[in-house]
Amino acid sequence: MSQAADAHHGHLNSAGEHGPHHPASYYVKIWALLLVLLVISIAGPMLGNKVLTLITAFGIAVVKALIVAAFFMHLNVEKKFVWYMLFAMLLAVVMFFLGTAADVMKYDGSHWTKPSSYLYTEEFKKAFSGGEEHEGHGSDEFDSKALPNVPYGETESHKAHGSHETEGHGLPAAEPRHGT
Amino acid sequence: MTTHVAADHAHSEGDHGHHELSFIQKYVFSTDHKVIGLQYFMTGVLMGVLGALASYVFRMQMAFPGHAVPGFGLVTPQIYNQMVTNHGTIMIFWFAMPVLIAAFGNYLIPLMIGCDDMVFPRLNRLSYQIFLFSALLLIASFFVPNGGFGGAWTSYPPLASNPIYNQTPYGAPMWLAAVALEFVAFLLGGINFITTLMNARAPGMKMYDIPMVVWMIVIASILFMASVGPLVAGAAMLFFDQTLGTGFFDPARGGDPLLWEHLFWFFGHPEVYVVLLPAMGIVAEVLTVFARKKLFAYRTVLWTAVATGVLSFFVWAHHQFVAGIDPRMANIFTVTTLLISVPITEMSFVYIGTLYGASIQLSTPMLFAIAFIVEFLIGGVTGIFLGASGADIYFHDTYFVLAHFHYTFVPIAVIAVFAGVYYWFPKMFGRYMNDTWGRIHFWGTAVPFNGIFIPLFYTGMAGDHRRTFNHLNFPDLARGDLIFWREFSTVSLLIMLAFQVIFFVNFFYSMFRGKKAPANPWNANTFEWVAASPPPHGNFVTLPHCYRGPYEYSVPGRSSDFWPQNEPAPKT
Amino acid sequence: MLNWIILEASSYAAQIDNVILIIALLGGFWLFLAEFVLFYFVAKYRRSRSPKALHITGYDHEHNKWIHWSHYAVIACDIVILVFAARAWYHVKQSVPEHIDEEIRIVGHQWAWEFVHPGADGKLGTPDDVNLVDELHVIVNKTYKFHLESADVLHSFSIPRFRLKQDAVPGREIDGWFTPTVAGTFDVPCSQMCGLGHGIMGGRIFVETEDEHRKWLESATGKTAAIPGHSTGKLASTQGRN
Amino acid sequence: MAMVQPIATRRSATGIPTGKLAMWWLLGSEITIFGGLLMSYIMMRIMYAPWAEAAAHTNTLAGSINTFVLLTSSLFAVLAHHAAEQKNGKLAAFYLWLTIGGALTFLVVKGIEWTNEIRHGFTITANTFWSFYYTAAGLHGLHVIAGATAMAIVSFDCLRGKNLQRVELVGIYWHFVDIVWIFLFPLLYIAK
Repeated sequence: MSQAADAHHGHLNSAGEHGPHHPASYYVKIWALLLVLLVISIAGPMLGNKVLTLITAFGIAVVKALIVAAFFMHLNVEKKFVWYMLFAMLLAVVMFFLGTAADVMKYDGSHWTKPSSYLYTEEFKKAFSGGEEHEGHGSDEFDSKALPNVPYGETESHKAHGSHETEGHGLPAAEPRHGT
Repeated sequence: MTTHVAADHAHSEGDHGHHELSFIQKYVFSTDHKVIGLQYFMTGVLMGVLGALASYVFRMQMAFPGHAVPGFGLVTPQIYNQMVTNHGTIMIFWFAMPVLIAAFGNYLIPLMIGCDDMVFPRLNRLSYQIFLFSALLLIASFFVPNGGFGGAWTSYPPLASNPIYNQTPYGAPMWLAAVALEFVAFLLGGINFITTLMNARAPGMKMYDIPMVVWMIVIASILFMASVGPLVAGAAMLFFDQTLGTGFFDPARGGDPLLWEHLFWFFGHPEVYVVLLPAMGIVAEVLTVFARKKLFAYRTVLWTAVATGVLSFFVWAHHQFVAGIDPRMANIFTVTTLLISVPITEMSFVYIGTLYGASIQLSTPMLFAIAFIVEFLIGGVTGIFLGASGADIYFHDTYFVLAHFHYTFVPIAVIAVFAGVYYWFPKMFGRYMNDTWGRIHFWGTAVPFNGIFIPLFYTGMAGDHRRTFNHLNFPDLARGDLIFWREFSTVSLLIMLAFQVIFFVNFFYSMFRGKKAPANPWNANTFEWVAASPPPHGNFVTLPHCYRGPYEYSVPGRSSDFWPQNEPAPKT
Repeated sequence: MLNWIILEASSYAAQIDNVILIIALLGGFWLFLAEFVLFYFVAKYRRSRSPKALHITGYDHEHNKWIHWSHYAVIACDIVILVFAARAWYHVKQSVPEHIDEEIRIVGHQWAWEFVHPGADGKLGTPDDVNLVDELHVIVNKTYKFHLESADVLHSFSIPRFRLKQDAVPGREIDGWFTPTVAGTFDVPCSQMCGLGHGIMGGRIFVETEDEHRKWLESATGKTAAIPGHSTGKLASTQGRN
Repeated sequence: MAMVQPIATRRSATGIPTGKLAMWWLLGSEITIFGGLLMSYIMMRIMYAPWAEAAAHTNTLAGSINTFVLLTSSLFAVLAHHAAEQKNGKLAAFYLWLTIGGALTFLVVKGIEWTNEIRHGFTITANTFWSFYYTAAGLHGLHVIAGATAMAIVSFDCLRGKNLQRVELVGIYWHFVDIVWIFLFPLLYIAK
């Protein structure tokens, strides 16, 4: 009843009002379990198996997160509503992923391709196969002072950046994979 | 039960002793929810006036291109874009949201659920201060070199992300920072609203006893919270693109402009319902009081609102049908979009059903409430054209879209707000607003409003596309009938704006000189009318106890036609 | 349906207009019904005529049915609309006709359209391509497939008289098609905010008969407008700062 | 400005104390913020397989140390809560300071790691992988700083035996920061 619930919550009775009281050692044990999981997740990729890496890395991340949420955040003794709320928020994010992935996560689709993504991938590979210097991409220097303060008219024509667009990046002349 | 009330009472006496506060403490740094609500209201309305002035400038340019706008001067493309962009941004983020959610929410939630303040008064004040700062930041962005941002309120990259393209190296990041700060303010405010409703309800107030406007504001806050997160992250990404030169949205560096469109509209569509629901709530209150009738199927209204909110997370890509998304996805989003018409239709029918067998008094707030339903129905039906993928190919980014969403947003943010202001004014200031001038203001608002946007449906169908500086640059659009209707629309806007002067005069005059109002001038049921008008700090002398739902009007067998929520049932 | 406001000049314009007509009829019917009932109630239940209101919860079946049948009516209407809309969508956006007469390339720039015509050999990417700014020449009743790109920011390729609209997204190449059915000269505005010159960015499409087109092609060949950095599908935007 | 708590704050119709309820909603909104960013990252990470080469340059050792540090500081946070439940304000403050120590260690390790990476040319603009790397870790780092600040404020109240229920609130927030890192760690460091 809300009448009963309206009784004044003092300053202190809110902390630890519900849920079992565990000795401190209980939390240390959970912490030890988390550390074991951490070691597994670091060791997993060393085996070199891709599927195993995914399982050890992300499966264990989920397990770790759930353990922290349940036992450290005390969601195990919290009202069920809180689980539902947090889970609903996660669902919203997953919904975002599902609606967006069809466009953002793919190189091509029904009647569209991303030529620049092919190019980007090619270039990226090249930059990393070319040794440790990372000339291609690592060399961009951040130069925010060079922000243009051009009056209307100077960049009005696309000539200005149209021409340096091809040189500036040293793009390979290779035609990307798309039909003409 | 009574002991609790007494205990509450004792506390309120002890807590809020009558020590004098200075003006600054009382009105600038107050933590009182009513003062903060009014601060939000005034700031929001001021920003709304700014947005309306922007619309005056660009509507004049649309109708009379090339002529200097009286009182402003010649409109260049840069000024035009800046005006259009900031009109949209201001009206949604700095007018509709603060007034509908923050102002009414702050003012009404504690009063209507029968407690003395929001649960976190200082968080509340912080939220307003962040909001105020964001508004000032936005205004400041007009005055930096190269002017304010002009890339439309959707701020699609790469136009928004690269100063080479948008020509506003300072205006664009400032605009973005202002919007992001505004989100933070509303996140804080939203947490406060939600927690207040969940925890601080009057004893006895159960789920279905909560006034609809409170429900709607809280549901809207939850929607906002769940949808805005990705955009906050996206704003950080875009901000880095603008200022540091990262490539999140730059295709040449692996980014994707469509990612921003998704981030934006994933928020942008629920945002429509974030502002719609509070307006629906205000109308529910006004409608029931002046129809002296119980809200038809309270639970249906509540659950259709929830259903609308949930569905709104599945429909966002209908804003992007022709924006380059995979055409197969458009089919899914058409289905979900059309589905959302089910709860919205049901909600509208419930409101109309409430009037069945009623006893309607056409006071000023009631006129606005009815006008809301009338106009919003048009806005809702024209939305189907845009949600249906096939028709949207043509209508996308035309004036038809513009007319459609103004037919939803103007009823929401203007007409429903006026209904709420005329209705709660006696509570806020203890005086009535002048009813005659209110009626004149009503007709001067509701009629010219149609004059503005019905012609725009027509020009949109004829191919006028949005955000165009001068349609005469396009030979096909330099047609006599289109030119006439553009001018007609602008003239209607001028008339509508002129009539708003009446409102402001009436508002400020009545604030000081209006007829004194009693605590419950409309014979309404909800808790806010139990408190004195205007309510003192701490709201209630005795914190009320809730015995019944908020809409028990004209209950058979009672002599009076209303039955306040705090009145105990007679002993049988 | 919109022919009286704006000409239907492509093969699928009438289909899209039909979708609009269907929605207008179905939506319009319910809109007028709802508005009529609303005004009727407001008139009938004025306080002067109806001093005492009824007390209706709205939960009993007798009253509830008036609300709940709307579910079925709305869903039925939605399905009809969906069928028409999805068919039009599939026809225009998801499929390309088997027989394509010519392919063209369209590149959006700040603030002009670049139209690459295939020239006499009918193939893109050959030296005789005719490359024009803001001018697109097509033959009436031929089917064209276009490859749409953008060199800098988002643009939207829109021919209102064809009921055609497609955003040009930097980094993407988006395909589409159209078949003009009426000869004439029409606007090709950009309908997506693209910066300062958005309001002046508009090309013209010249829908010609075969004879006219041949004459134009002869006069235009070799006079290709030089558009620096014009895209041949290589790459759209780069951040100018790098 | 001294302010008296309104009655509203002390009501609890749900049975969840108001502060805690607000904290859950705050975390709900944080989930969508981090969720949006990480989903964007995951989409691109899956699409661009070669990003693995860039990810190979992240410092797994630093990441592992930081995971260990955060997990341990979470333990201290929960022990602080435990102490607060026993109304032992001094002990709670002690554990909170240990937690803050964890936060500072985390930031120091992060600082060393970033310095090293930037010296090798992996700046935020180097490429979009690194943009995501710095943005996600930076946003998380801001939360670490915010959490540490909040804990410092609460710890002073604890010493005076005031507002002990807030230990649990900052604790919950801190565990959330920990959980975010638990996901960032495999996403940015391990998956290669």
